[in-house]
Amino acid sequence: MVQQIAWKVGGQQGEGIESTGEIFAKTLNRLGYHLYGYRHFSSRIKGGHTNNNIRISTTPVQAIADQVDILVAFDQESIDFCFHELRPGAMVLAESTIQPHLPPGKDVILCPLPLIALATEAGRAQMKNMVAVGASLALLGISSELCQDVVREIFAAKGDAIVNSNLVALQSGETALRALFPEQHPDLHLAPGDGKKRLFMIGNETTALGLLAGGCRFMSAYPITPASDIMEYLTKKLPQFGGVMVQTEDEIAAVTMAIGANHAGVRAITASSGPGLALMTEAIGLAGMTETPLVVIDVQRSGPSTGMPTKEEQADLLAMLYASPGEIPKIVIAPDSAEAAFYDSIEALNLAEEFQCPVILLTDLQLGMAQQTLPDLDYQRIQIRRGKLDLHPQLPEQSEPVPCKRFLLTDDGISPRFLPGIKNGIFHVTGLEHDEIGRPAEGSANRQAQMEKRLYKLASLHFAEPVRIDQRHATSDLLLIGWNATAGAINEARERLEADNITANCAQVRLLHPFPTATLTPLLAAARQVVVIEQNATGQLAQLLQMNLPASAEKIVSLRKYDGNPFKPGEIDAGIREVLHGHS
Amino acid sequence: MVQQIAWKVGGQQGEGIESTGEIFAKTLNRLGYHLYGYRHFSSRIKGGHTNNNIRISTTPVQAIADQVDILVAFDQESIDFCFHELRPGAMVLAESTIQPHLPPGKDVILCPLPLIALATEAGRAQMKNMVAVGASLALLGISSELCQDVVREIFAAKGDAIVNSNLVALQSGETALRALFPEQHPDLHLAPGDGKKRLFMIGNETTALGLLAGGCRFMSAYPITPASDIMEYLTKKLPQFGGVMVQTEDEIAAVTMAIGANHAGVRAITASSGPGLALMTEAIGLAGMTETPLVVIDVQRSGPSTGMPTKEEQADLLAMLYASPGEIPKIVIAPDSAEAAFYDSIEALNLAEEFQCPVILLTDLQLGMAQQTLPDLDYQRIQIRRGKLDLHPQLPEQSEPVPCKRFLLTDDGISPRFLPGIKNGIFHVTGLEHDEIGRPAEGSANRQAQMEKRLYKLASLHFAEPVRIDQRHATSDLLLIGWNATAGAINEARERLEADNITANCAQVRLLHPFPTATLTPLLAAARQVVVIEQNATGQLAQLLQMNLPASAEKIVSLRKYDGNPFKPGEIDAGIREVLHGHS
Amino acid sequence: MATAKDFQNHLKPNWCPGCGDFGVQTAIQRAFAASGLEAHEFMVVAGIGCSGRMSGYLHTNGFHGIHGRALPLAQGMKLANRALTVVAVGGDGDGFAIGAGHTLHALRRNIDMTYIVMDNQIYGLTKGQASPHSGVGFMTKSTPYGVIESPLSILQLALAAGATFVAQAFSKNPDELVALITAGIRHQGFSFINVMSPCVTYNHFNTYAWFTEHLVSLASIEGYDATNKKQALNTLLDHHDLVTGLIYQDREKKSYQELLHGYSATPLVEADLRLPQATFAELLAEFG
Amino acid sequence: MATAKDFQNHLKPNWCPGCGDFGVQTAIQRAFAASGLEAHEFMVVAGIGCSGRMSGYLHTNGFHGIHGRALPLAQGMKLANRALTVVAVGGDGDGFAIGAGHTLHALRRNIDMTYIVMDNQIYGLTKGQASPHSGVGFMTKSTPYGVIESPLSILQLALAAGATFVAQAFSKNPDELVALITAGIRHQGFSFINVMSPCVTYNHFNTYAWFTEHLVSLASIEGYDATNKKQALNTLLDHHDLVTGLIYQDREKKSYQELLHGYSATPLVEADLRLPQATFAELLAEFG
Ligand SMILES: Cc1ncc(C[n+]2csc(CCOP(=O)(O)OP(=O)(O)O)c2C)c(N)n1
Ligand SMILES: Cc1ncc(C[n+]2csc(CCOP(=O)(O)OP(=O)(O)O)c2C)c(N)n1
Ligand code: SF4
Ligand code: SF4
Ligand SMILES: [Mg+2]
Ligand SMILES: [Mg+2]
Repeated sequence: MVQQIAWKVGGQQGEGIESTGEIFAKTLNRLGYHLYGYRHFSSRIKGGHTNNNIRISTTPVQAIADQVDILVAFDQESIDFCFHELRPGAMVLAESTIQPHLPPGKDVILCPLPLIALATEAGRAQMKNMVAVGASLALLGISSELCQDVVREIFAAKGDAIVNSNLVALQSGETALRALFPEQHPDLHLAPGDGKKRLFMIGNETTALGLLAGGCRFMSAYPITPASDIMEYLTKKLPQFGGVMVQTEDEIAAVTMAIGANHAGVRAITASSGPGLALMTEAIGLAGMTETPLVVIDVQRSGPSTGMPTKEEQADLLAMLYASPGEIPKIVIAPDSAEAAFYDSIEALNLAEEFQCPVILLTDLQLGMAQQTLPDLDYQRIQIRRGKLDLHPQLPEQSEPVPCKRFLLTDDGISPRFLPGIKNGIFHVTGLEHDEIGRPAEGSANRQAQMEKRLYKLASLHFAEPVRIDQRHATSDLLLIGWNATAGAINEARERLEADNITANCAQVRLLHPFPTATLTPLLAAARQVVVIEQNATGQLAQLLQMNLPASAEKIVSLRKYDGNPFKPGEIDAGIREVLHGHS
Repeated sequence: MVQQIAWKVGGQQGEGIESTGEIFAKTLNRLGYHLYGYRHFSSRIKGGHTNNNIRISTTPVQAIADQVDILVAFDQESIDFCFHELRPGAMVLAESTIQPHLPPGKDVILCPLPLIALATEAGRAQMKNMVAVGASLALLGISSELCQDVVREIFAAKGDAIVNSNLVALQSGETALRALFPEQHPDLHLAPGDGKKRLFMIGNETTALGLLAGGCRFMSAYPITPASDIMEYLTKKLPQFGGVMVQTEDEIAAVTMAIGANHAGVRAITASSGPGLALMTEAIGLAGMTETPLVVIDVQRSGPSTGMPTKEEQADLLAMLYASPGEIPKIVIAPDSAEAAFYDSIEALNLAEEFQCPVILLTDLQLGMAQQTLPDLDYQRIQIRRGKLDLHPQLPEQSEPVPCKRFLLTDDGISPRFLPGIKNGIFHVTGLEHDEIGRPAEGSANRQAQMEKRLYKLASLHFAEPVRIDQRHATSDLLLIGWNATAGAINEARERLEADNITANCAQVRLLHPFPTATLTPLLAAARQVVVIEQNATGQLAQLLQMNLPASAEKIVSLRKYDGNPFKPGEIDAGIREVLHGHS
Repeated sequence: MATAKDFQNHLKPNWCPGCGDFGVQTAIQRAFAASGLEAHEFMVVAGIGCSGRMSGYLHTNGFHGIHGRALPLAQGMKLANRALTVVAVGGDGDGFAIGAGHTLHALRRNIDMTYIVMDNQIYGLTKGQASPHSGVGFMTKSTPYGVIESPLSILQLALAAGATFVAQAFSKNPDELVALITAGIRHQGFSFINVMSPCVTYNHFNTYAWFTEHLVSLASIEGYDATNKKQALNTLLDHHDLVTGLIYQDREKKSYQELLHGYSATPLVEADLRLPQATFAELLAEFG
Repeated sequence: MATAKDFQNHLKPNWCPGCGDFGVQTAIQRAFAASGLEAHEFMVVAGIGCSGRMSGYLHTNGFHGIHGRALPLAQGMKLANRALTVVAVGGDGDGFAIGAGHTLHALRRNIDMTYIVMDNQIYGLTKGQASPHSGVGFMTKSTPYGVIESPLSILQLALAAGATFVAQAFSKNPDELVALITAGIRHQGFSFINVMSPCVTYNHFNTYAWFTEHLVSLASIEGYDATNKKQALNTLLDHHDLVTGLIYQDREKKSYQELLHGYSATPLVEADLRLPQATFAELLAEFG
């Protein structure tokens, strides 16, 4: 009996790898396992190797495993491509007609199975995925009977005939495996799940759902991997709430349309990835200058330039902080999990209105696209806070044709706001420097006052958990710092270090601007060595830490990965041990 | 007798303020004075107050003066607008028909003069500027006779009649002043110039000329203040050398066209200001990824957003360093004077080709637009270095249809380069991650190798004077650090501090990426206090210094100005003294 | 009811004396008054250029954005609040150079709003460079040897982009301009009005006199039928676009708002932002 | 002389089996061969999209840029080296959505080069969202309730922008396509060829069968005169743009290069970069 298993299915894009993984995962979810799935894509639409890596566990997991226990291979390429990841003793369930063979050098068990033949027998060759699921479950020691309800549910809409043939296919996979490879593999037998079915989502979905729950009613966007999911979810759902998703001609139109909608008073967003965000740079400056609320989501992918669009990276951080013509107030939030992305999306919408400025919600491809089980999303935690927006203001008569003071200087730098279109509430805004009534103004004193108003208004920002701190020790050998999707892998690495009596605290930075220096200072002070773990080549968070916490600068070591693949726990563990050796 | 004078002329935009300043300056230049002129614009085309502030000195000057000695006012608004800058005892030469009057509170001498009447008498009312010049020269103790040659030269093309009437106008100004205000003002009498006529240029001109001298033969650009001068100079001059300036539909087209031209093998550039640079962000990433040489000039202006287009600011620094979707090699150079802009432009073109990457030449409005006398630009210092570009390569036959290795991995990360269009030299590039032959490639090892190749190739960069150091003391009370146009003002402030026995070294940072940490480290170490002087609100260079020199972080104090007006020496002096008091 | 005066704000525009934009300003004020709406019901979204300063010289709500982006800003505002009467304004550089893509797509999207271009065939604010509508041979700061690209035919482009209301006017003929803006505001869809608005400082070719000489009123063309697209196109070709009046109107095609699935009939800004708990549960139930 | 084979590089394209882009690929190879030039004399500049991968599947020089910017990249290359034969390729999203402004301006600029659009009326690479050329009602990932904007008329836009060579072809009719590309390359100016190139994976409406049924060859229209712009426009209106063949060519208008003042007759890449000292002195003498 084991507590977790890493299962992978590989084949050609377009031949059902996605659905194989989905049925497998749905089944296991209903049995109460925690799941974490990550896909590998080829840069083509049909054909090319793809695989889906699903980790199954009796406890929550948020990282891909170091090694694969079971590989389902529909072609030889999948075996060759994934072989290096297989653990010694792993099982390879391969379609037998491809005459599968194993590369040399590792003790792995090959089980050729007539997946296609069995599927054809059951009704349709495409059901080979169902056969593979049946065989895989058998390996895990899970009887295919437990899955029948899932199959019924999934195919219910397609009629009884389809349901039944799928049930037959499922069963035949189990039967064939047991018949051809009767040997028991206790190292693959999964301890039972808790029977609780959980949400199974990708971070892009939790983000999109958070936006909807947070009152977003307008989105304008231009398609781009890996952010399109957000647009595709909201374009379906917004009309249900009277809202609109506009696919624009480009990202500049997307962001400026969202600024327009926000200015008029709707919670409006746009979402893209690095190349699109680059194009939005100028307009984000406009939102900052006109003090217009705006939420922009950046689902980071591998750059530079078009780079590797379906690969993981965290390399937009400094660009998101500093890109703008001139200096504006800007909030940058980086959720540290798919679950957090839900709540942070809502908070982003709130902060944008409270502080009347752009908010960048920075996620990454792994967080956005990894499919995972989640604890329930809590309706009670959904808040709508609109700050100084007065929807029904009592306005004195506007007897002179002078605009209202949209940029009134106040103690906290935030001006009262009401929406355009209200009697006696005529006002004007401009991207030029302006006075309190929003007219272009270049006088020195006014300029300074407006500039300070804008930049210092974030001083009153209170962000609930700017750093997700997991502090086990008052002082420790190590402080491991990361951001976005690396939380899971860092945490697993930390357990391995602790197992070797290396004490380590963890901190995932979630608020990147304004930088949570005060929160971080004691943490860094309490560690002998600080390792900053990032999916980029220049150590961007490490640079930021160095800038903001110079007193701890010498302790900071940067651990980076930039090949497009997410960190595995073992890689972090090994990297840190190297650091420790280098310094001891 | 004095060694320097600050003279200013003010009036309505479009009524000849520019030409008044020009004739005055040209004259003084021919007499061998050093000049530094800075204009104030209104945000309108015709009308609105404008003024031209010209400092005249027997030694080089590179800052506007703290106070004005002589104001020529064509309207009352100019008196009111400039009054606060006048030094006690200053002279105001004002058009008498406007019935000029002085605001209370300062001891200033008002000299109403019938400028228009005298000009009309001499032939044309517009020649009031010539009358004003004659009167101004008289105040300086310079006989108008000395200027007659200049007037002849300037108007030669317009014929004798025009020359003569201007001479009459000039003379009448002198005569009128002496007649109406016979009192002598030794505090305005200028010591004689050295008789050497110097170049009189703005930084945008030295930049454009540097580009031309550095072999730039293609420019694509979109108009924007304060960068348009560069485009307007090159559009005139390039055809003389077979070259082309294309005015594009926007900045994205401008930068991508320049990338295309560079890829084909011409030295090509674009120039803009903050909003335009923001739009170029994505394309600069492409140049980085495809290892295409590219020079982009950013003449900074006041932001954020459209901001104050005719005002000074230095707020694009961090954006220029970090804006790009993903991580690329990039060189950022900030000339510290109009003279330096000439040589740095040439060097930018060289480095772009040597390192096959984008180079940002970062200047600011003050540097770009201030008109000043310059030492001769040295033809001998013009170098053309094209790095690993082989214009006449001997290529083996391309017998297989496989592209050449444009991205060959080499020790220094720089690949041999030849131009497209050569027999046996077919090659391919892409903004996707790619292998040595420029084909899309996502393998982990290749990705890492190409990423490291690109990022680490700048390790071999040698930049002649990354920091302009003026180190008078081995250790000092102060190290004053600035960048771009502030050099002159910082230097004057330093002299005042030294006069009070406060020892100060100066350093103007000229290479901003890769950051010259090694050069700066001993400098900062040797100072008790480091003051970083910048024209922005967030202290961007100070942040960079903190990031890169954490050991000196606690000494760093930031002195900022962000009202759109250039620092005056007195403001820096006062600011530093405040810092010293705050810390002593 | 509001009069043209109610849209004045007594600011002295920073335009050069004689600039064509003055005529557009007063025409907008008159047309706004003629529309029967009050000042606070309008939203004027302006580009960057001399023309872009317009939003500051009208007593209505105004948004002076960034160069070339007036249209997407304006479309966002209209979709957010369908009760606002949204009018975008800008220059020929703003709309046909840097903003050309947005202009085409706004025309085809057909959101119910009005777009007025002050076309002076030059870049005014940046002091005289060529615009996409500058004539061949025109010497400007950026073309010291003369423009060598043919000017874009703005009006034909609009028709090809699927425009439902295309008009052209002359800033010196205010009555026609007022009528066209009023009709544009009334039009149920995107109305585009190109106004020849001379730049007296930097364009000494396309002057008031030049336009007076060359512009032909469509009213003078017998049997001109503005609902006939083919006739519109052929007429533009015949007259090298130098016509004024309503060139084309499609009264049949529905606006974007009317076609939008599920779009709120009341202004979206008034929508309740909270999801009912049951709805939230339904949304969650889709993931499992 | 080079044959079509000499432009092949034996890479297996990553397009779906049956994708229209295969037909365009072989047509380009044949047309390049027909032009009489050698492989190294071409420069293919590609956008981003399924179509954008084209540059990698031809044995010529290639530049695979960023989304929507193939045209400015290509124009820069051509002006830098007039000896290169420059061909830009891309998708309908690349050229008419994000790149729409560049397309219009490239058409009017009329630099001597060729632009081939693989028009599948969908975003292929991003897995099936609507493009500016998608038909009304088309359900895509981004338009689950159907497209509600009218498709841009690409061909009419090109004419309005001042195009000097406009053609349309069908990827399944390679002979006509080869002839048009060959003519486009020969044309002294900017040639634009829109190729209906079906996406078999995401566009199940505009299929091979649909095009075969709807496309009309201009050759079949009696007396069609491709030098007559008016006739071209009217024919497009009559046939809702569903024609193939050479739609319009202006053989008179000079290309940008020919009109450029002072432009080097030899490739600019060969220019001497050093200024003679005397020239430098003259340049300096202007400042004083
Ligand atoms: C992104 C960006 N690029 C360039 C500019 C500079 N700029 C301001 S207005 C303008 C063009 C003005 O021409 P037009 O749009 O025709 O307006 P006009 O002044 O003629 O009314 C330009 C290029 C800018 N503000 N922002
Ligand atoms: C700036 C930017 N925005 C978005 C994308 C994502 N993207 C890649 S290709 C593409 C559109 C593909 O459609 P099309 O141009 O029609 O080409 P096709 O794939 O259909 O051949 C998009 C939106 C990108 N790469 N860069
Ligand atoms: S420059 Fe031209 S467009 Fe601008 S205000 Fe003056 S006349 Fe009008
Ligand atoms: S998705 Fe469509 S356009 Fe892309 S390769 Fe497949 S068939 Fe061709
Ligand atoms: Mg204009
Ligand atoms: Mg397409």
